[in-house]
Amino acid sequence: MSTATRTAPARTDRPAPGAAPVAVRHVLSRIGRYVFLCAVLGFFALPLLWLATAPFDETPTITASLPRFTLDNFRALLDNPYALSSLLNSVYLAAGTAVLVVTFAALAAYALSRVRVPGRDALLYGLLLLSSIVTGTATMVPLFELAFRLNLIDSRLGVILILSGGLLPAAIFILKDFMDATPTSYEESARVFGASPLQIMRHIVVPVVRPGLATVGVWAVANVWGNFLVPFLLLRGPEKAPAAVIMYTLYTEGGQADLRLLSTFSLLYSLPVALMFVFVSSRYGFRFHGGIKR
Amino acid sequence: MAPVTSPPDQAVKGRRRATGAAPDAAGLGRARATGFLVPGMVLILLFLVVPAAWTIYLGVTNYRLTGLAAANPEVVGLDNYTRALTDERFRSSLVLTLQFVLGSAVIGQAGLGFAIAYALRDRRGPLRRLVEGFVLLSWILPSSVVAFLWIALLDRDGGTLNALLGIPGTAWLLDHPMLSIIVFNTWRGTAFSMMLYAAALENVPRSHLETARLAGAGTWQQLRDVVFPRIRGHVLTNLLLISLWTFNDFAPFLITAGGPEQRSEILPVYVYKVALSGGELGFGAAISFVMLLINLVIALVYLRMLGRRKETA
Amino acid sequence: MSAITMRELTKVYPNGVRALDALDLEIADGEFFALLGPSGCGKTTLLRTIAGLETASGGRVHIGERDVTALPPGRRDVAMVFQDYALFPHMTVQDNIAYPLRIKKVDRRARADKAAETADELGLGALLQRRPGQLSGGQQQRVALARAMACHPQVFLLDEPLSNLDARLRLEARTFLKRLQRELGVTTVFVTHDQAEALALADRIAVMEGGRIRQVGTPTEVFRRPANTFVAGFIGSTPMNLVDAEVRDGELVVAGTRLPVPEGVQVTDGEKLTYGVRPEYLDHTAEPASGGLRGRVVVVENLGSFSLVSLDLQPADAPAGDTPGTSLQVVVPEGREPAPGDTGWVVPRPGRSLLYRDGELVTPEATPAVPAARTAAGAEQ
Amino acid sequence: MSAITMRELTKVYPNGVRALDALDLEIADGEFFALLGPSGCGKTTLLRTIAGLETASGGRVHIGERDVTALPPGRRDVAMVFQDYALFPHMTVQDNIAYPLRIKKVDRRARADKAAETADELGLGALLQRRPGQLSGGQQQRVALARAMACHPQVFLLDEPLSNLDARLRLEARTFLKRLQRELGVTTVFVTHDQAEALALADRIAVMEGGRIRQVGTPTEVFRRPANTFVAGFIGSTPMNLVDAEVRDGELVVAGTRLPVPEGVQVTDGEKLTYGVRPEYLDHTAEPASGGLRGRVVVVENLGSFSLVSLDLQPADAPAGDTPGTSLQVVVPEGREPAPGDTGWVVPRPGRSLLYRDGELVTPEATPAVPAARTAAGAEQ
Amino acid sequence: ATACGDSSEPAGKDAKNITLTIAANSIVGGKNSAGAEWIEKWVIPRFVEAQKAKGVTAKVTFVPSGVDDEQYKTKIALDLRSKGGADVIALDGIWVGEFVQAGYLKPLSDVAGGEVDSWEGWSQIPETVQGLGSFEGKRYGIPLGTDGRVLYYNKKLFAQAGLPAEWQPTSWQEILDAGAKLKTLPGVTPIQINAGTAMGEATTMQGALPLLAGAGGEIYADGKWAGATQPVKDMLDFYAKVYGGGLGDPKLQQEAKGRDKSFAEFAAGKIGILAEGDYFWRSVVNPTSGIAKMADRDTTVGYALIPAKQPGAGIRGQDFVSMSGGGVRVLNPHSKFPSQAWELLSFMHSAEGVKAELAGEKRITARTDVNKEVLAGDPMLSFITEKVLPVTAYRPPLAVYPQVSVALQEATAAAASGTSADQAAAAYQKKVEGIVGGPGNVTS
Ligand SMILES: Nc1ncnc2c1ncn2[C@@H]1O[C@H](COP(=O)(O)OP(=O)(O)OP(=O)(O)O)[C@@H](O)[C@H]1O
Ligand SMILES: Nc1ncnc2c1ncn2[C@@H]1O[C@H](COP(=O)(O)OP(=O)(O)OP(=O)(O)O)[C@@H](O)[C@H]1O
Ligand SMILES: [Mg+2]
Ligand SMILES: [Mg+2]
Repeated sequence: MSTATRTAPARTDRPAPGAAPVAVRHVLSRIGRYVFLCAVLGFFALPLLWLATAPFDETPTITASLPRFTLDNFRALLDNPYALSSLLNSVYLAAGTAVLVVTFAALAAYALSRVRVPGRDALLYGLLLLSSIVTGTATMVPLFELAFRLNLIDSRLGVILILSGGLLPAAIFILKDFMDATPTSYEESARVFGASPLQIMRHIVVPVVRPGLATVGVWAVANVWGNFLVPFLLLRGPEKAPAAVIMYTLYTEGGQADLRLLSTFSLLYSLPVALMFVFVSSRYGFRFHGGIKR
Repeated sequence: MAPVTSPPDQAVKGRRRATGAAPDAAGLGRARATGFLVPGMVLILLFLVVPAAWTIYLGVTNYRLTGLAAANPEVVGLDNYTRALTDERFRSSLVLTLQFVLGSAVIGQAGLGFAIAYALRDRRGPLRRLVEGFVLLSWILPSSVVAFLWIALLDRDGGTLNALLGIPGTAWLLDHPMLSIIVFNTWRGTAFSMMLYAAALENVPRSHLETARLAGAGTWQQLRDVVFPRIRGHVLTNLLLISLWTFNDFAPFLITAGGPEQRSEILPVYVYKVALSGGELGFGAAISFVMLLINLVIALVYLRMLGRRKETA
Repeated sequence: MSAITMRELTKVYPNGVRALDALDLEIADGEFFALLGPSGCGKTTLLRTIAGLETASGGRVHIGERDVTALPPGRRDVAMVFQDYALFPHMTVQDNIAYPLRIKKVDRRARADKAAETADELGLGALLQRRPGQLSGGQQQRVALARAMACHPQVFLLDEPLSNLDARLRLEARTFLKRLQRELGVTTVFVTHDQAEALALADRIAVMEGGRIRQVGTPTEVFRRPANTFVAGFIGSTPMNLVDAEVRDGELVVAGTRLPVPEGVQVTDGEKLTYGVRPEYLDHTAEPASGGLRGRVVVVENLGSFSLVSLDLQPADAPAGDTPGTSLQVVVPEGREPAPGDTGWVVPRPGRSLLYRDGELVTPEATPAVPAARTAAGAEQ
Repeated sequence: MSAITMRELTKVYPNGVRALDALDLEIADGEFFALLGPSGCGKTTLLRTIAGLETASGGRVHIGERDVTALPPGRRDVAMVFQDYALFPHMTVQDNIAYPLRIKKVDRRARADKAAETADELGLGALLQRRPGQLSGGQQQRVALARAMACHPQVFLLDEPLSNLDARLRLEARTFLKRLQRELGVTTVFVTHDQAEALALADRIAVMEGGRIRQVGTPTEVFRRPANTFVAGFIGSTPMNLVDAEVRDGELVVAGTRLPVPEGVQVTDGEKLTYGVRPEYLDHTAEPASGGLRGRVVVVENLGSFSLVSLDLQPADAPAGDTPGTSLQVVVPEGREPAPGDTGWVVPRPGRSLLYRDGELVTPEATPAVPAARTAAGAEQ
Repeated sequence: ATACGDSSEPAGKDAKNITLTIAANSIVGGKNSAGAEWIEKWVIPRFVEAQKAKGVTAKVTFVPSGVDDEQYKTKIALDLRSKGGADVIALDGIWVGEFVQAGYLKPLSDVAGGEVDSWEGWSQIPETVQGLGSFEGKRYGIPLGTDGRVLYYNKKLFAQAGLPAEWQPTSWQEILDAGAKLKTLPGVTPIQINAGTAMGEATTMQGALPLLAGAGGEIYADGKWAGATQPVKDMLDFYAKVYGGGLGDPKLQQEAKGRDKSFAEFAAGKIGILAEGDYFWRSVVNPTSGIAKMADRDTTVGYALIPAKQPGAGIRGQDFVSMSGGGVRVLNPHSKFPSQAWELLSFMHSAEGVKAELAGEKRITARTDVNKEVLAGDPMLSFITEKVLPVTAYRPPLAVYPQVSVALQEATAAAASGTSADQAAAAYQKKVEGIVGGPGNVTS
């Protein structure tokens, strides 16, 4: 082995060559980062401004402005016989769907992650593609007829099942990444102690991937919460209608928005999901894994 | 314990047995695994595959919701498809949709999401929580509410944006309808990309970035040489999902209703108009199926570009 | 507590890797048994096959009287400590320790008591309510042990239990582990790729290579009489010097120097053998010594109270500079270290040299006891 | 190649951890310098501050003549090898090695040539087209070194470069590294928490604790005369025995036994000191010996050609069983090991005992050279 | 509902236990709240009571909705298609034809028997209005009421522009002339005539079709759809003149909420002339309950008939034209209790019922007797009934109409944004041919 001939880099003996500009650049990049983050904050907060002011304004207009403060709008909304109950209906549908989606997706994702199924990625992606058709308008007749044949018209269960079917592929897709990222030594360790697969699932896997379950749960809830078409087509009376459907009724005969009710209802309609998100993210963490492996 | 400069699976002497390597750690066995799969798959089969197949069938009929064709739908073969492909409106709608996907998903959501995740990568504390909170809020709020917020923001006369910028009368939704819904959808969906990339960036070992820095690499070079190759899989997942979702996103309808003059009529809106307003369910179903095929093509393009580069690591 | 017997044990992974190759091994009841070998030799696979985490492709495993080959891991009555400890991150130390009991449906109170008791034994009493993430590496290792102990298994299986600890902690944990196993007396199989760990801890050691066992024996046997050049190169904190030798006129010629053939070895003239001697059993002098090998000092590494000197051998009859590339390592006591570049002579201590024919040991065992008193490490010439 | 000088270097992390505490250190040009210390003592932080990956909270760093405190890492002309090697998995070995040159905008041909040349020097010539995932740990380490060498930095910084290798490879890599540094002569700072590594490799060692330097010296100095009990406990493959001692009638009383006070130490009667002696500098006999400490053998660990014996001391004048809990470790040559449970006597070798007052060494340096020839490890009584 | 009747009970005329369901796109607290209240608080209790008097236990439920018409239509269509849904269903009159074609509806007398034809109400409903619920000469439903379109104008602005306070243009040119004068006022949009697709059906009803009628054209006549006919070109030309000549605000036509905004602007005195239905008077600028209240509505807002292009150039040779629409209530052909459902339906449309439905509000109902009584004091609505309804026209109730309507809207959008009338008409013709199945079904 020989010592390589080496061209010694020109050595400068200035005390700190380029130190000042570098420091400046460093500061500039820091400032740049803050400016960027503030711009992002502004961009994401600005549209929400209206939601924060209009409900408290006596005469809400389309412009977000300092409100002439009043709570009358809330009182007016309370007079609407369906407003509050529709929120409860939404909770019912969202919770039902989320539980179903999270449970079934967790089981399926776990099985897919741990047992080699040939062509599972293709299968998952195929289902994902199909799920995108099913959320489209063109499927409403098949969905309706299906529900009719299964006697699921005017049944919340029907809505929950149909929504779950649509959400499951993506949920499995997301959860599988979480499962893949979980070290198997936890499970093996439990297995040596004699735990059955279901026990392992319950005691180890579920708690370990809880942030993933929480994420998928929130995602499912948000999806159901905003879904109009399926509950509208399948449910009959407004007693069962979720907030997404009732939101559409807050228009006048000619289709004009009643801004007072609409803004107030929008706020009430948004609050549960926002609160749920805050709760879930502080309690279970809210994050993603991901990346298609191999 | 020593602060790990790289995630465990990176270490040469693997500390954690990573994924997939040892399948079936819990001793599921095929039978039980099948049992785990069944409930989900039954639901999917019944409420996803069946209606989807049905829809595909409708695509070859002239079925309508009302009128004579509702009473006696006829199989018309590929007529709907030839009609769609020769339809000027379909084609322009397709072009708009591709613009929409490219602009709001690939550039907007993925780009902004990555930028936010990158800017927040080593930051903890209130600023991060605040930014993430707002970004996520835009993601989970119901679309009907969100649409309203954006109409309020962009309105020509009373819009908050014009009021802030001091340019009343700028008709964003009319003069720049595509831009508006692209920005809107970026706002709406960035959260997903941000979270995915935040997770991805945690997988980029600090030592790799620092090696590049020591070699004198700037931010851009670090991104190109270290970060991107490392998060390729995440980029793929992200692009696949958000492109698919954006391609099928109906929310812009609530803001521009496809207008003015169909200048923001992306395919889901087109399908809505064809199927619901026009009642032509057969034709609408055919377009839906064409959309699925286009999604498939997009997915394959992504997979080709980003996936399948094996690293025997 | 039980013996473990493996017969013709074979494991072929689905990708075709033959990780265990018709392996026979018996581990006695109560023994502290080490599996040693380079990375990828199948140590973990063997351990996992005993535990039942891998199903054997062939052969049988017995624990005590029971043939457990077909039993699932939960019913083999073994406990395993993983290299990463696999402590459940969402459970407290107490719940972690009590987990096996929970699976065995022991009621909550009894579980807590047992966990507290086990934790106390291992000095974890104060940590019961912490989570694994809040523990140091050494503490985590002890929790993993406590969890394994809690259900009184017949067999402990430890997969590199020390390798995640830093150098200093590892020494402490080693002593602790040895003490603990003494007290419990449970049959323990532990995997390591660190020969010093294996020597220090084990009652017996199996050295593996490529899915096969190359030698089984007590630490002393394995250290003093490695059965083949593979084991010879692997065991010892500095590996054994293994040098080509040729038999000429009934004497060994090693790097141009004539050495006597060890007692009891039958050699034929012209035969090529491998001559092995541990650096600890070589003495280094600065003056020419009879029966010594001449070399130039290349590297001197300080090992504390002595140094490891590497020499490139220069045959006495060859001109300097024409080194055929043979080098030797010698342990030199402190204060005696040569400087790099010096020339020195290396003299093997009598009765300590081993001869290998085709890689297998041919030197027969000498008189049972240690050859002579006062023949300690690198102290005498 | 340049010296590195640190003055009052302080690093406080945003979370308030003071990882470096007004640290002064000079590393000479061309020196192979080790930073040693327990986990969390600030070794990595110091290295990273030299590299510029962390900005100092106070103090200055000079490399050669240049004050680099405010320079970004890319302009300090240093190269760093990380513990995980940080090889880019998507690049071939060649591209990895050439990466710093690519950033420096060297053209493609020149880069390839340089990479091939460097790879050849490190024996990686055949691996140029492989990816890191297809290399063994040792090869990966060498690729990382090659990458660091490729752009001829003034300083090499190595953060635990060996700790990811398995025990056997580590030894080889150690020797390789030492040889390489000798040849290149580049100032090298390397971090380890393994004292054996530091002793074997370094020209000088700094032992750190809690962000401060506790001792700087050559391996021999640090090993033989640890400046304080912290270093004493840290250095040595078996840590030094540190026992409470009291001065009575001008003599030391250690666990009930009287020992002479080392030469040149001023003591006052009744004073409490710490008596330190390395296990290597103690001799063990089965028969009572004058000036010996009596104890019961608890654990015997095989260390290859000798064993480490731990004894619980039983003062001669105290009834057996009334052990105050003091224990000693002794290195015993092979063939002389006692069995656990035996009673034995431990005799310190003259001139090797150290006294610490309030944790600081008080024993003055003895006659410069080694006290006497033939005083090697645990061989004599 | 039909699907959930107690099957052990005898179905049919003599049933003692009946369940009936009413569906309408109205909901308490939301869309058309008053209508929903009427059904819940008036119709159902009274009907149940009346049945009780006859010894029948009736359970009547109301299934409200409050969504876009298209969504409501879809839902009802799906219900009827699966032979489910409510017994009495409110529909837009224009849907009747397509529902009949799809086999979702049957003539009332087929469903409920001979009693239908002998209902007293028919005599109170003018033939033209009955047409709303009829298809191919058969009665499928009872109309709820109707409306008419006029030109509203702001008298204050007219005064400022030097135009007469009582204004009745007799040709399109007069409208344009008035617009030209209004244009001199700063910040005032002279004319708002809905155009483009953003306003949807409002463009067709308030703009394209009245103008078409004024030019003497009908969108569907003798089994053929109007293509690029001269009247269509004239209509588009008028749009081009208004929006190309700076008399209208083309941007407003494109905004998703453009119609709401036009209301607000009119109420704020920023629009001179606005074509709208009577709904605008009743519900938009209503000083008490409107969504864009105008306290001085009665003095400031004037209304005039929509003139034909030139006097006598309108359809049927009229001088003035208008368009009308209106809702109907139909019977579900799969009702379990068809005759009771008819009883309920006719009860809802009795004079008493219709009056109760109005609940003090003034609106044009289908029944002449009620109109006479209610509208007596309202000059505007009387104007509609007396002057507008006689000259009005209705849209063709066919399944493809919505698509043709969209094509019309697109044509107006093109004309409003500068495409020449001929070009816009040609493009429209092509589209219509595609929609209705070839040139054979289109006149040009
Ligand atoms: N799940 C698996 N699938 C396929 N091959 C495997 C699997 N696990 C291990 N192997 C292969 O089997 C051989 C033995 O692996 P094993 O893990 O038992 O080695 P080891 O001795 O424990 O090594 P180390 O010291 O690196 O842990 C290796 O060649 C390895 O690549
Ligand atoms: N980025 C950081 N932010 C906050 N504290 C840190 C950070 N990095 C290190 N520390 C803290 O600074 C101290 C010194 O850490 P450092 O990594 O330098 O230790 P080390 O000697 O290298 O330890 P090890 O042997 O475990 O690598 C530790 O207490 C550590 O927790
Ligand atoms: Mg292993
Ligand atoms: Mg460190």
